[in-house]
Amino acid sequence: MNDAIAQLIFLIIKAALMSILVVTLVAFIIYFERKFAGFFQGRVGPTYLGPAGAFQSFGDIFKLLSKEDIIPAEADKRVFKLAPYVMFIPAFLVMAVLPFGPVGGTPNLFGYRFDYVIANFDSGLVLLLAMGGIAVYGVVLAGWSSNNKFSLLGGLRAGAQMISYELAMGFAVVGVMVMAGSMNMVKIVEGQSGNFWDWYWAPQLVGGIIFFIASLAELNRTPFDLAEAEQELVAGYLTEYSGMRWGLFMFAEYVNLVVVSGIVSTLYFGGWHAPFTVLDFIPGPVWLLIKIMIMVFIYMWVRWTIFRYRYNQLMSMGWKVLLPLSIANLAVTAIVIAIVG
Amino acid sequence: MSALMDAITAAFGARILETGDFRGDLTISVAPEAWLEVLTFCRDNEATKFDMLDCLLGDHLPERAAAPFALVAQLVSHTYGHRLRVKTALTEGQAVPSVTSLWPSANFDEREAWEMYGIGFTGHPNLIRLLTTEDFEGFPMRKDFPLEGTVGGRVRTDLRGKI
Amino acid sequence: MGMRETILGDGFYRYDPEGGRPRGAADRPHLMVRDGLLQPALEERTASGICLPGESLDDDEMGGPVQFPGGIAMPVQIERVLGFGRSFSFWPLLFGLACCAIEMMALGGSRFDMSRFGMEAMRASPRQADGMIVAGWCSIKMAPRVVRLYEQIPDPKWVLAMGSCAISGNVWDTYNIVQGIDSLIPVDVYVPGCPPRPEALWQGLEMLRERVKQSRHAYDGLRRIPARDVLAAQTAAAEACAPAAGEVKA
Amino acid sequence: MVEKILFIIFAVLTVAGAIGTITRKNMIHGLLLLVFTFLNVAAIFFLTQAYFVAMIQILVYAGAIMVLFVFVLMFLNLRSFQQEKQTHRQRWIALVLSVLVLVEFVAVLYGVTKAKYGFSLASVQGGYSPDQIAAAGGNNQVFAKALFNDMLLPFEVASVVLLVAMVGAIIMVKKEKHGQMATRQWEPGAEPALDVAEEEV
Repeated sequence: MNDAIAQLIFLIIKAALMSILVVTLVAFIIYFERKFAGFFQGRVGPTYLGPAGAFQSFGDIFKLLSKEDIIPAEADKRVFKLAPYVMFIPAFLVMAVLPFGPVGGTPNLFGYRFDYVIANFDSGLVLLLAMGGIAVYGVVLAGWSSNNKFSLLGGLRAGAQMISYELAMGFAVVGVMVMAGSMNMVKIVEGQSGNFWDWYWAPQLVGGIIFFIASLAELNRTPFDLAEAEQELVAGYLTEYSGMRWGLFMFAEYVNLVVVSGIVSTLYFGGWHAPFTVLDFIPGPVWLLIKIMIMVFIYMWVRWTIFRYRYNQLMSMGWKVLLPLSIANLAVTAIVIAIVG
Repeated sequence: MSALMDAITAAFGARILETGDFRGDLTISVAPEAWLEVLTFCRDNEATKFDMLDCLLGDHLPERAAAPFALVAQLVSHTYGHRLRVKTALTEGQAVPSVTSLWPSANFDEREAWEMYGIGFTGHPNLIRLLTTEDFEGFPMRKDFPLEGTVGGRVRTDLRGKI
Repeated sequence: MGMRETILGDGFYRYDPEGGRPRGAADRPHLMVRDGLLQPALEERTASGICLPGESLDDDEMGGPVQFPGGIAMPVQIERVLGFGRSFSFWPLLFGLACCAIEMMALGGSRFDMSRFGMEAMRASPRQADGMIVAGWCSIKMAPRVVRLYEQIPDPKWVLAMGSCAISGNVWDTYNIVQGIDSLIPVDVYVPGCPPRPEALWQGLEMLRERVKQSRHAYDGLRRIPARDVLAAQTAAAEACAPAAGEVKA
Repeated sequence: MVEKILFIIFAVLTVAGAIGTITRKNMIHGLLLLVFTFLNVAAIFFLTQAYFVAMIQILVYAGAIMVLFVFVLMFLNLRSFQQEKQTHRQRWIALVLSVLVLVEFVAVLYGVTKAKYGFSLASVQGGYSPDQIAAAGGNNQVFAKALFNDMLLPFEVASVVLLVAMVGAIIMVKKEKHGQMATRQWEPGAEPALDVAEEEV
């Protein structure tokens, strides 16, 4: 068997494993979200379906699968059906560039080289931003095609919010690019080798915080979930979606949560590196998974702690605070790198 | 009496039919013809300066055969912090001028008074039913309205496209 | 009261949900939660001829097995699994009409916590809800909205009438209140009380979960909304005799 | 071999998407097909290992610009557009012009290829081989050097033109807004005319 065929087989295995892992993870993350919501509000959360309510998501999936599928008569049916998938697929695509272990080097598996990344190419980091740009379509088209005023307003809100915060997010990411000298995710992780104080969170603290806030807006999560503000917009762009189509949106939201947590861990928290070099005997994927779960927890913590912003506050924060701050962060980073080398 | 009452009685004299002071709650009664004039004075005069209409409500007193309906306006002044109740007595079918031009908040109050008691308001911009259905018949807060039974209106389920 | 009867005849009457069978909450004690008391033991109920929802009721009363579009019945095992899943994920519509809604909120809060059975996800959009808790009195002006919201919920759906007002209009037999929400939409479970305590609502939701598990609906064998039937009867009557009979005057 | 098959697939999809874009009566459908076309173009860039260009194609064209188009279209009444006649007298001029543009493309490509490689059209990609790119430090480095060293002047000119357009747009918006500055048309006590009230809302 030559190396090309072996790599192809590895690729298929990696892609399949990654998808299964993310889907399973998401099912439990939804359960965690409900459980954490309970804890933060002094309740207990789901307890009865499965041990400590752990299979709560599967009950929801059964229910959503058996619900009636309503497509409004006045809706644009094709676009209405397309929108959930437009939301769903980009979320998965970003997983392809996420390195979850060492890449390159000597053969390490059955005499072949097993890279712990699905697609290792330059400008992998731009893929994150590009897929964020595509995901806007899912939201905007869902809002438009429902032919409902609340949906339309919700879609517009979400779309405008995602586009605005993508700018700040992009500039924040460029700081990491400048530090690593590359847009390749693998090289970014390799640039952070060492103990946890060598990771990029320390030099890119401002950029990291901007990225975190912007990613909250990208994910349409509280405190930036104005798109589905129940008081004003019923359920925003999801108003007319029922059953599993709505479930797909929900699912895509949580896949995005996992992916963005993975990106934050990779860009600012050393990816698959252990916090101390002495702990390197524990494999990289374990560390990445731990970091992803910690980031997911922080996202949930923010969601159930901070209340919703008003729309003008959201926009002025994005354009007047985060964007100038991210540009300043980029300028300072570039100057320091140019001087220090 | 307070300076407030002095100012009003000085301006209107005998046209104030009755004044009352129950533990500091000042009340004046006027004729329906003087209704708009008195309220305009209350809003604009330097000594009264009632910049807010707290509420405006109707009442039905069937034992008062000559004028069974009453209209009551509660005024508040944010400048002086004082309050005043202005009353008028009306007969069946008698209309008074609307005070929406003085306080826009009177709009809903007058609609409700019309809907519940049948008190008319001339010059009201939008005198339609507020709380009951559009095709409701009768004035439900009148004392002769039946207490029991679904009378006056019915459930409309043929409102597809309207709600 | 003669007047009242004419009015009831004029399009606002109690509908007959099960074709001559017992109607209303009082005649369906097996669907009723006793306020603040525990339910009578199962033996008592079977002895008194009352059965649990889902137990030995006549087949013609219920809708029978769920059918696929081609007329093929869904295997009962699949239905069981689906029902089990559904019963742990009953999402009510975020919809309160009056003071009972406060008790409903208390049930969602930390003391009673309906999220233990996965019910905390109250959806604001009827498209994503599984049922309604009609919490409080429903005015005649609100009634069309309630019917519309009910219609917008995708099948399968369940309705719980909470509080005396939603069940019968309570003491307000007046010009403005719908005398029982079951004259508009089919109701699965009645929870009396003014307002019911959260425990009572909780027991009502437990009974509802039982019905969800067994895929029984109040609209089984009905499949049409009573309010719409009333409307159809009205239009038919109006067409039959052109001059409108019995105008209601106050 | 695989690359050629994939190229043919993506090229066919690109052309199909482009044809769909100009034939759809529903403008949102046309716009979505245009996005689809852009994604396929990005896929073709990907096949030629121009990863950065592919990403920028998605990010800028499919992501940013088209979303603005969708935003604008969502505010329009599409029904009235669908009833409009979609083709008119200019179509013949358009046809002639597109044939001319096609001829120009072919001529330029043919000239460039001929000047550089003789008559063989097969090696148009030219310039760098994958080995050379790897030696130069990767795709992005080569791209950045070309952009900021060899092509610096055109790049900066393009930036200035975009900046001018942006400033112009801002000035135009500001002027319009100044012209119709809303003034209060009724006194707080007075009853507002119905049209004024609606305007303020």
